[in-house]
Order: sequence, then structure tokens, then C-alpha cells
Amino acid sequence: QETMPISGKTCAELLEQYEGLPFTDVLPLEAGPIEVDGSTDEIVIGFSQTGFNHPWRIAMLEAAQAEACRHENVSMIVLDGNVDVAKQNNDVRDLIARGVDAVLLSPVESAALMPAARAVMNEGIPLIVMDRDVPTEKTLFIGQSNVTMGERVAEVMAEDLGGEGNIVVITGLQGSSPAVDRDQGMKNVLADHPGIEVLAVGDGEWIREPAVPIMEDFLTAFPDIDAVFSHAEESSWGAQLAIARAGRCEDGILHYTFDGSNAGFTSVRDGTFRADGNYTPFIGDIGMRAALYTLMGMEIPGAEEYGQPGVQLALPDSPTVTEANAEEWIGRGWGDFAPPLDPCQ
Amino acid sequence: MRGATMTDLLLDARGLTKRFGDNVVLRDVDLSVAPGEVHAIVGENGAGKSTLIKILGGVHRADGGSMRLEGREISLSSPQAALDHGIVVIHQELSLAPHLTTVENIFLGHFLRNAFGMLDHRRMRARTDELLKRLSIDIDPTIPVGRLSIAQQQMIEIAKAISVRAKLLILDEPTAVLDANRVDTLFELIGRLKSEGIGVVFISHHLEEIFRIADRVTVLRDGSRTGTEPVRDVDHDWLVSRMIGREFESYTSKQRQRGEVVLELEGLSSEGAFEAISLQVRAGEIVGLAGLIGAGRTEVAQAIFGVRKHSGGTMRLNGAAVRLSGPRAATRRGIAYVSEDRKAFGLLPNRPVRENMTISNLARFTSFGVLRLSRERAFVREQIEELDIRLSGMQATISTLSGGNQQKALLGRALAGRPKVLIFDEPTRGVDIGAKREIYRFIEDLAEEGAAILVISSEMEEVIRLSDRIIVMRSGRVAAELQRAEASEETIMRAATMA
Amino acid sequence: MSETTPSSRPRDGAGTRSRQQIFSALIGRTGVLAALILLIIVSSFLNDRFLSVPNLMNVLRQVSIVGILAVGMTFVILTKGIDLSVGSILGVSVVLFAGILETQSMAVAIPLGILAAMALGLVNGLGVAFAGIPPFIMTLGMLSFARGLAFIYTGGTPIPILDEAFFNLGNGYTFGVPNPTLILLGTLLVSGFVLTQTPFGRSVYAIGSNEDAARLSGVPVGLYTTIVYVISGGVAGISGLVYASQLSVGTPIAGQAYELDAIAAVVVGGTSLFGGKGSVTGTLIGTLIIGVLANILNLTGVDPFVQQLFKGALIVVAVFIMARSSRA
Amino acid sequence: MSETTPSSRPRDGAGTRSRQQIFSALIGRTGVLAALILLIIVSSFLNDRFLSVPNLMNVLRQVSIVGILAVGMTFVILTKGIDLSVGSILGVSVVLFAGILETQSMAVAIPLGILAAMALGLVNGLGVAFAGIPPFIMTLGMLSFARGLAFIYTGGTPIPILDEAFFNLGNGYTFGVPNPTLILLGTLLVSGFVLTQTPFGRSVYAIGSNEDAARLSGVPVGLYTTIVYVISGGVAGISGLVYASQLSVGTPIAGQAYELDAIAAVVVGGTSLFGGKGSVTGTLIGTLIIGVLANILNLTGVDPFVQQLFKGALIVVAVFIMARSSRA
Ligand SMILES: Nc1ncnc2c1ncn2[C@@H]1O[C@H](COP(=O)(O)OP(=O)(O)OP(=O)(O)O)[C@@H](O)[C@H]1O
Ligand SMILES: Nc1ncnc2c1ncn2[C@@H]1O[C@H](COP(=O)(O)OP(=O)(O)OP(=O)(O)O)[C@@H](O)[C@H]1O
Ligand SMILES: [Mg+2]
Ligand SMILES: [Mg+2]
Repeated sequence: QETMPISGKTCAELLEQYEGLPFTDVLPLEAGPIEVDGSTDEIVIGFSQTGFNHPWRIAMLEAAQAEACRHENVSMIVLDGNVDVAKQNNDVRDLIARGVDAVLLSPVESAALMPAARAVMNEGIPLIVMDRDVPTEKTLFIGQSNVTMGERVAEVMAEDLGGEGNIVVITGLQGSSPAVDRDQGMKNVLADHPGIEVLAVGDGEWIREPAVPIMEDFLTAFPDIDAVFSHAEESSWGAQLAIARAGRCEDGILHYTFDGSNAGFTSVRDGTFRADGNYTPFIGDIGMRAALYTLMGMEIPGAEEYGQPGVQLALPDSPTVTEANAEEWIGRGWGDFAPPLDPCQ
Repeated sequence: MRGATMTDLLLDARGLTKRFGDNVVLRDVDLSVAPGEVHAIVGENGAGKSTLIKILGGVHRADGGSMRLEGREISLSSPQAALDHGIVVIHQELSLAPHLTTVENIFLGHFLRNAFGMLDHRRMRARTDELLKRLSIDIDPTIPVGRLSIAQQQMIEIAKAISVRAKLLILDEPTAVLDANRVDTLFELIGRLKSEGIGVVFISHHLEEIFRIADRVTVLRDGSRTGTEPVRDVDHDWLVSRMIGREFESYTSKQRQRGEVVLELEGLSSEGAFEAISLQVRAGEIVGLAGLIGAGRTEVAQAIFGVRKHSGGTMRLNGAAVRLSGPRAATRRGIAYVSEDRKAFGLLPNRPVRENMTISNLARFTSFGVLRLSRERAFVREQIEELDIRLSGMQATISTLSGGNQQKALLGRALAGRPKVLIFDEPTRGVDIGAKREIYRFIEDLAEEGAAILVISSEMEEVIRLSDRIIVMRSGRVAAELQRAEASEETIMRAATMA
Repeated sequence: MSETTPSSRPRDGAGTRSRQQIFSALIGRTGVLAALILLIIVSSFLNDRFLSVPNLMNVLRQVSIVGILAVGMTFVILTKGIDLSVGSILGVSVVLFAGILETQSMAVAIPLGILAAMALGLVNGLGVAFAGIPPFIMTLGMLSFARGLAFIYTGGTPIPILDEAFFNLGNGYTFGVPNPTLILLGTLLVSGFVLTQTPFGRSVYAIGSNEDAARLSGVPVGLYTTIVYVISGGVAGISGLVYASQLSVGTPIAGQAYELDAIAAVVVGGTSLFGGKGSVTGTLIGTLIIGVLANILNLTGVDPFVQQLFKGALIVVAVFIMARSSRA
Repeated sequence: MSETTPSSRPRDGAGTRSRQQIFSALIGRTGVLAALILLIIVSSFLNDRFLSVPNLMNVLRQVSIVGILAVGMTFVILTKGIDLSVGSILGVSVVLFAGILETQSMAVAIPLGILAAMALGLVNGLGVAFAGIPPFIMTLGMLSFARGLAFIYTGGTPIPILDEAFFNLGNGYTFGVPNPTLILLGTLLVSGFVLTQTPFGRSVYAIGSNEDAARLSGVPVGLYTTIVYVISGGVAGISGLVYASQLSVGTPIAGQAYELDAIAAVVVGGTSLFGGKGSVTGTLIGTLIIGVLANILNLTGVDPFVQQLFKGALIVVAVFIMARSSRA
């Protein structure tokens, strides 16, 4: 059986995953061929993704691929923006040149994809923007806000700490938009909690490896750390490893993190993390359905003005996952891998 | 040797043919060497001598022909294979690793190992000391060879060659960078090897050396063998005529008109290189700078050209004291310098001949900041004609020319700056006898046109032949100044070596 | 690995060789062009939209940023150097354009951004030419340093560019050709002219071919080497101008890893990393080869992970074929 | 840029110079060490925890991944080559360790992962040594190619490693020293021994110093050059082992851009990019200089953006000082 690009999964596997997706009731769509103007000709949907350097991005793609698998005349072209606005700009134009029927776009950078987005709309091709917005005309925007997500997680932290304490921050890749937004969210909250001091900031690049030496050095430099605010689950796991190595498990350093994977939720349940920003990648299938709705000439229920050009689809909020709701969320996050062993346990 | 039977021969190569693309550089060449024989090979630049040697050394594979060593057919697929057969080659290009020490270079490719298969440093050091002593080389064998002089490096190559038990030793122009004393040492060594029954193949452009040590000589012209004779049966003229395919017309130099003093050094010193050098060169005069290698002649030239700082003394150009900041300033003042080391300091190897010849004075071919290519081409064409440079066209990459023609192109470059003072450092190193004469004529013509010329050469014959006056240097000082009439190999040598 | 082997000494009387030389020179030069044409032909069969005018315009626009960088890189590589910092310098100029445009006009922002890029190039040049630091190391340090500057300047947050005129500069057309493409062509023409028609250009080749010989011939090697890095920096600034105006955002990560793409374009275009040999025309062709490949892989929807394989293999194969054909 | 200048030629009768040469050689070698010691002294004043045993252990562990890569890189650079693909090869081995450990034991996973890394190194080696592709280009292609492989193998999603014993390998201690540090030291000792005490090792220097000379002396240049890239690949695999076992995750982006860190460590450690000169001891010191700098910048809480500036400047300054002192 044919495998899909990137994920390397077959439609059978993807359809099985589809069952577990949380938002299949948003813009519901029957399985089966898509009929446009009475014909069931091949429909090609272009998907320009920010980059595939993070499994969150792949989970988003897989959700879209699963939706495509439900409709035998729908196929996809998937392009990798390589976390480079210029490359993604080119990719989108290649999709136009290729003559795709609709474009799904998850931009690297809001403003930078504006010209490409305009070009898509000028060609009369439906444009569904996901995750990060583009400040220009579009068919639909679907996304959550990393700023408010950051605020929620930081609120949990502020409450846990009772508004008093020393924290260190391990950011996502410097300059990348979710890192900037999550940081902004945290700063918004900390502005109200002057008792919480940021001791140091390091660049965890979304991954585990750089977080370990950074945290080790922070532990050396600061005898009293109450919490680690990290932009990525991977970096948090790395920080926990550093804590264990330093023999500081007893300090009870708390972890606040983001990404919303099942593994992350498991770590919350097991007490490794205190809170996990539940930023869902399962907008991929919604985006795919929105594109198909548009092609079929159907209204998108729930689409609303939102102060930017175009309309948006407001998603039900995904609550921040803490001890209280972790059990309930395991299996509803993304990714089917296990968290690492907690070296402190 | 003519009567020698096949089995007596150490090496018997027949019908060797070599093509590069569709350019046939060796055509059906035979070469045989008997044990204890020194067999010389001569020929013009590009005649195919080194190519022949490289086939014998396993660097190139012949396209045709066969080789027998001690009567057995051999086939050499790599330098290693040749070494395994006891064929040891000293190539024309120095092949030492400059960062490695003398010890390491000597044993490179056949390191001595201890019982554990690891390097046996002590044994290698001992063997090295022995070899160096045998060749009277006085150096520290544990410093990188890149820090040694070219002559010393050449001697190390020789030491390296005899460190393996060779049956056949092949030397491609080993004497090109050696001074008279070291040539003597080398020839003594060859004599000893001969007596041990080792066969030697020897290449040189210095024909007198052939008569000194060779038993037989083979002449190559354009890739074909034009003769093989016992040396005692032939003379200089025979060799030359076989090499260039015609008789050499004898040459008489014309009288030159001397003018004002153009270049004058007074008590010029440079720490560690030379001291209190005073000399004058007049317009229309050729002054020779003779001496042993290492006497400091190149350093003096470098100081004049502004490449080397001088700590004391004055330099005057047309009577006015000058201090040059570098080659650019020197070129602007009308000084040109042709380096002794063509490869390192002369050629722009992957650029066309045209660009090579004009790089020293592009301003001359520029107006309003833009190169005037037609003006450039005219100059280059003129020089090619003047110097009789043989090439496919001025766009040919210079490294595809033979050594002699490369050298001529660089002489042409020197003229781009319309110099009034020219310094030629070893202008005929590695150049064949035909090209050599053309270069002499060229230098003399320049002088006749009024240039002031300084010629540095380690070849006595050359200095004597060219110079109106000869300054002999020894250990960084002027040892003697000889007028043309007093100059002979003997007087120069005495001045150059007397303690 | 080295280019001169002991066996490479040529023979006299080159007459017999000349035909062969011309032939191999032609293959060498047209080899790259032939590869491009072949790629175009194959692509046009793989996808029928490939040869459409809008798509060709796309390709031309898409290659412009890296293409411009590659032109500057050509100067550096011709001198036997390398400039790993062009991506970061592009990043600095991009954030400067954005930052200055917040309060100033284009007429102020453009020259300032490009001057800053030239200044960074000047530091590279002085380090290489006068402090004796190997180009690889000098520009590796600058890669990190300049990127740091871009981050510090922006505080890590992208600066949006709202200037409409600036936007049009990067996204508009002149005589039906996308402006970025015109900027690329302009850079290319000027560079080609400088390299082939001026004493400076000639000297750049000489320095790369044999630096010591160039110095002894009176070429001001230090000065010219410095200028070459200033050019590379300035050209990175121009490329940054195209980037910023096309994408209307000053992001501090702009241009990350572009140096490798630029180097690849130069080398695929036939310029030797050993200096002294090559041309900006070759660089243009190299850029187009890489650009067309990326385009056709996208058009045919090849798995992006597999595209990485292709990209890696292409560089090697292209250089291998070129090495073969120029040896033949 | 080139190492010989017309004025740097020594004169005959080397006896007079030898004392000075020994002196400058000493400075050259101890220059790097002195820089490290100076950095350590300064650091101990900047932060009083710097010299604590746990922190020093941290530094030693932190440098191990790049340090091991740098040891392999030293071989390559000594031959005048460069290996830009080590980061990607590390990535391939990391995902392989993780993938194989899902179903197999450590005893299977470790050799397979390292063998795969050596195989990729072999491709590099054959390309450089026998196809005549310049090392920069060959390994640039491999950089992209191997990264593509890692992504394809994982489908882009990290593979967690749950094997307890494997985790302990990367995080445990032996004789009180962190295992990664021991692996680094082991790699270093073996490499140092090979480079200085075996015919192969000296031949590596000879190839970098003068490839033609080495060939003419009967050194099997092609074979040895190939082996050098196999070593570099294999050592990247070992480094990948440290990575995977420390972090217990097989992520396809493991090791991105590490090649530049490794090269920086080698060059700061005094090995010449022009081949033939250098040592793994120097590489260790270079690695430590970079590692200590990163550590002290973290300890003193310097802004990550500013850290980039320091890192860039350090590389250049270190090499500049070394160039000076070895010239003196
Ligand atoms: N590797 C090669 N590729 C192409 N042509 C070559 C090669 N090596 C040598 N040749 C040609 O072979 C001819 C013979 O060169 P060779 O080096 O044998 O001459 P030679 O007699 O040693 O000259 P010289 O006296 O200058 O050393 C040269 O003209 C050169 O063009
Ligand atoms: N190409 C070279 N490479 C290394 N050392 C050299 C070279 N040429 C000359 N030397 C050394 O430089 C020192 C200064 O000698 P210099 O060249 O000035 O003397 P010279 O009398 O001109 O000798 P030569 O006959 O070699 O030109 C000597 O030790 C000499 O051996
Ligand atoms: Mg020869
Ligand atoms: Mg000399």
C-alpha cells in the first residue's frame, strides 16, 4: 500500500488515527469522493508547512493526510518550508504554478507570507491559513494563540509559586514565532507578579540536547531555583535530566512547559511536569475539511469576522493540562511515543 | 654495453609509448640499464624525459611497450609497485612532506616498525643520522623539512632514495638546485652505488655533467629516441644536434653602450641575510651576481625589489635615494624582478598566458578604469614573437606550457612595466639548452636597449657568458668584484668559497 | 585532492594540443550549461506546467536571493577564500532595513542597511587580509557574531515592514520582469564586468591563482582581498534588500544556512574552491540548476525528506560530472 | 592566506635558527594551553562556583559530544580535507540507535549504528579519494543527504529510548568520571596513539602536507584518505552513541550544525586547515576552551543573544593569537 510523504504512513494507518482526532465534529464531512460542480475529478490540495523539524508539525500534517485519505479523489502535495520564510514563500508560489485546487498554509512568520498569500488569493485559489495568521485576505484562519497559551501556563506557575520565587527560562529556538509568543505570554503574567524573578534565560532550540548543559549550568550558578519555564516538552525533559545529574531532585523544581503531546500529558500525570500548554496540532484535518467545504461551495459554519482581513474559525479552547485533567487528556494529545523515564523517579 | 645479452641487463624497457589524450608524448622508446651503469637521458624541455621516468616509477602506465627487470617481465601499477621491485625514483618536482621531519620523510612509505607494528622511532633516527653523515648533510633531522633550503631538501630526497635497497636508482634533474659542492657529493655517491652494482638513470640539462658521470646517454626529441650511445663515443655538439634536430649556430655578443648609473646600493644590510652590500648597475650594463647557494643573492634582489626590509645602507635609483615599500612601489619605479622559484612566486598556474604576462602592470592597459583588451593583446602578441614562445595561443593556460616557455612568458611579464632595472634570479633554471640561448639573447637585447640588468645565477658559465661585470657574494657579503676579463670559473669559485 | 599533480607538466610545441584544449574547454564551460538544459528538458516532461511563463518567472524570482549571495561569494572563492558569514550578514541587513523603516524612509534605510553589511564584510576582509586569519575561521566567527547582532537588534522579535513602496520594490515588476530578478541580473552584470574588464577583477583571479606571485607582480593583495570581502558583505546586503522587501518582515533568523546554498551554487557553476578559476556566468547557471531542481521537485510533489536526499546527491553528482568533463 | 611568503624563506645552516624554532614551536603549542588556563583563571573570578568539582565534571560531560566529533574531524583536517557531514551522520546514528533499540538489545544497536555511520563516511571517502570530488563539496552533499536519511527513517518524529542500560551508559559514572567523558578520553587516546605511533598516522600528516609526495613515496593515498573519512564517520557514530544514550531520544535533527562547532574546536586547538599540522591534544584543548566559555557565559547569566557574539569573537581571537604566537 502506498505511503504518504513525510509521515511514511499508509492511508489505513492514518484512518485509524483519524478515529482519535478531537475535532472531527468541527466542519463534519462524510467520507467518500468529493463532488465539485457535479464531477469527482481529482482534487489536489497543496500544504505548505512551516517545517517538519518538530513532531508537532508532523502530527498536524498527519491529521490533514488522514482527512484526505477519507476522500479517494483528494490528494496532497506537501512542501517543507524549512523554517525559512523565503523558502516557504517560494513553495507557495510553486503550489500556485502547479495548479493546486486549494492551499493549506501554516506560515513560518505572519507578515512574511503576506505576498505569497496574496498571490494565492489573486489566482482565485482558496487559502486556509492555520496556526499562525497572515495579515491579509484569506478564505479562513484556524488557530490558537501562543500568547494566551503562554499566559495560561504562566498563570498556573504563578499560582503554584504563590507569586514568589526564582525561575529559569528555556526558550524555543531564538527568534521563532512560538518562542517569541510564549515568552510574551509569560511576561504578561509575570508583570503582575513582581515576586517571581527570572534568574536566567537559555535557548533550548525546542529540543532536549541544548537544554541539558544550559540547565546544568543554571543549577551550578543558582542554588535556589523553584521552577523551570520551558517552551517545549523536549527541553523540559532535558532540564529534568540535568536536575537528576546534579543530584537536585530533592529541590522539587517544578516544570512548566508546552506542546500538548500525549507523552507530555503522561509526564504531567506522573508528576514530572506541573503544567503542559495544550497547543493542539489537530487543526490539520479541520483545515483540509475547510478547503473541501470551500471547493464544494459550502458555507463554513462558525466562521466569523475577527478584526483581521478574512474570517476565522474559533476553536473550542484546549485547557492547559495539569494534574487535575491529565488522565482525561492522555490519548487526546498528539504523538504516540512514550515520555522518557523520569530520572528523578 | 652493446654486446650485453638480455639477461645481463638490469632494466630492459622496449617500445614504451605514452599518450595524454591524443597527444603522443612518448613514441616507441627503448631504454636499457645494466647493473652498475649510469645511463643519462637528455632532451629539450618537454621531450618526454620525466614522462619516461614516471612510467618506470609506476606513476604513469605506458600505453604500449614492455618492461623487464632482471629478465622478468614487470608491470607497475603504482609508485608502491615500483618501489617493491627496487626501482627508486627522485622526481623532478621535490616530493617531500614539508610538515614532516627529515626522519619521517626518509621513511615515509616504508616506516620501520617495532615488534608491535608501531613506529620504531629510535631505529629510524639512527638510520637517518647514518644516512645524513654519509651524504655530509648537516641539519637537525627532527625539524620539519619545510624549514630547510631547497638544496638541503634535494639532498634529503637523495638520502631518502638510498635508504631503501634499490636495484635501479632514477634521478630526474637532481642537480638543478644543487651547488657545485653538493653536486660533487652526489656524484661521489653515484660512483659508490655504481660499484655496488646498482643501475642509475640520470637526467640533467647540464651536459657537462653527462660527460662526468654517465656511461651511456639516450637522447629524446619530441617523445622519440634520437640516439643511444656510449658517452665516450659522443661529444657536446652531437648531443645538441640530436636534441634540437639542427646544429647550433655559434653566438657572438655585441658591444654595448654603457650609460649613467641607474641602480646603486651603498652599504645595504639586512639582518640575518646580508651585510654592507655596495654595487652599481649602469644603463646598458649586465652585472652578474655570483656565489654559492645561500650566499644571500636572492635576499639582495628582494631588498632591491622592496620585498625585504633592509636595516642599513641606502639604495639609489638614478641618483636619488629611495625606500621602497613593496613590489608595487618597485614596479612603479621601473624595477622588475623575475623570481628564481617560478612555481611558487612566478606563475599564475591556472590563468592564461595573456593574463600572466600583463599582471605586473595592468595600469598600462587600462583607461578610465577599464581594461583595453586589444592593447593588452597587442603587447602579448609582440612579446610572444619577440621571445619566440611556443604555445597554442595566448589564451592557453600557462601551466600547459613547458618549463622553458613558461619562463619566457614570465620574462615577458617583466617587460610589461617598461622597466629600467631588471633583476633576473636564476633565469634559466630547469630550462633546456635551446631556450637558454634564446633567453640570453633576450637579456642582451634588453641591455642593448639601455636597461640596467642584474643577473643572479649559480651557473658559472652563465654569469661569465652574460655579464659585463661580476660581483661574487659569500655569506652575505661582497667577496669580490670581477671585470669581464678577469672572470673565469676558477676566479669566481675561489672568491665564492674562500674562507 | 590537489589540482596539480607532478605529472601535469605540459609539453612544448603546444600546436598539437590546441584542438583538444579548445574542445575540453568548451565541454568544461558548456558542461554546466548542458546540465541545466538537460534538467530543463527533463523537467518539462515531468510536469507540463514547468515551462509556463508564470512558473519560469517564479523560478527566476525564487533564485534571486541565493543567486545574489552567490555572485558575491564568487569573488571570494575566486581569491581562494570562503565566506561563511553571508547568511548572517544578510540577516543583519534585513533587520536593519526593517528597524530603520519604522521611523525613516526607504532612501535612508537602504543605504544604511547595505553600508552596515559592507562594514561587517570589511571586518572579515581585514581579518583575512591583514590579521592572517584563515577565511574559513574568520567568517565562521562572523557567522555567529553577526547573527548575534541581528538577534540583539530585534530582541528576537521580527519587525514587520509596513512601507508600501518598499514592499513594491521586492514584489513588483519592471518591464514584465520581477524586480528581484532584475536586481540579480544587475548585480551579475556589474560583477561580470568588474571581474573581466577591470584591473581589480583581473587581480582577483591572480590572487586566487597564486597569491605570492600576484604580490610580487605588484598587485595590492591585502587591499584587494579586503575589498573582495567588502563586496561579498555588500552583496549580502543587497540580497537582504530583496529578502526584506519581498517578505516585508525583518526577522533575525533571515538567511540562516544560506551560505551553504550560495557556495553550492558557485561550485556547481564551475568555480574552483582552489581559487583563480571560474565566472559569475557559471554561478548564475549553478544557481539556476539548483533552483530548477527545487522547483521541479516541488511541482512533482516529491516527499520533502526525499528532496533533501536529491539536493545532497545533486551537488556531488554535478561537481563529479564537471570534474570528469574538464579532465577529458 | 598562503603559508609561505617570499620573505619567510630560511637560510642555510639551520643550526643558528634551531633554538629560535624550538622556542616558537613551544609558544605555538603552549599558546592554546595558556589561553585555556587564562580563561579558567578569569572564569574562576567571575563565578565562585566555576571551579567546583561538580561544575568541572559538567563541563567535561558537556563538551564530550562535540569533542568526540572534533577528534574525528582532526584526522580529516590533517589531510587538508574537511567533513561538513559529521553532524548529519551523528543524526543518522542517533535515530538508528533509537530505532533498533525498540526491538533489539544494545549489543545489536550499538555496532549497527556505528557501522552505518562508518558506511556514510566510506561514501565520503570514496568520493573524495577516488572520484576526485573536493571534500567541501562531497561532505556538503552528505550533510544534506544523511539528514534526509535520518528524517526518512523516523518519519520526522523522535523515537524515545526506554532501555535502562543504554540510559545508564550515557548518564552513569565509572571511577567517578562521567561515562561520556571517558568515551571522549578513550577516543582521544586511541586517536593520539594512531596519529603519532603508527605508519598510518604519520602518513595522514604526509597526505595533508604534500599529497603528491606521499603518493610517490608509496603511501596508499587513496586508501588512507578513504579510511580517514571512515574514521570521521565512525567517530561521529560514537558521538551519536553518547548523544542518544545521554538524552534517550532519537531525534532526526540531532547534531544539526555541530560540524561547525567541531571544526572550530579543531582549529582553535591549533590544527591547520591547510593540512599536515596539528594534534588531537590541541583539539581537546580547543574543545575545552569553547566548552569553558559556554559554561561561564551560562553561569554568569549572559543573554543568549550576546553569547553568540562572544562565541564568534572568541574563535577569531583565539586563532589570531595562535597565528601571532607561532609566527613570533
Ligand atoms: N599529466 C599529463 N597530462 C598531459 N600531458 C602531459 C602530462 N604529463 C606530461 N605531459 C606532456 O608530456 C610532455 C613531456 O613532458 P615531460 O615532463 O616528460 O618533459 P621533460 O622532457 O621532462 O621536460 P623538462 O626538461 O622540462 O623536465 C609535455 O609536453 C607535456 O605536455
Ligand atoms: N626556494 C627556496 N626555498 C627555500 N629556501 C630557499 C629557496 N631559495 C633559496 N633558499 C635559501 O634561502 C637562503 C638565502 O639564500 P639566497 O636564495 O638569498 O641565496 P642565493 O645566493 O640567491 O642562492 P640561490 O642560488 O638559491 O638563489 C639560503 O639558505 C637558500 O638556501
Ligand atoms: Mg622533466
Ligand atoms: Mg637565490
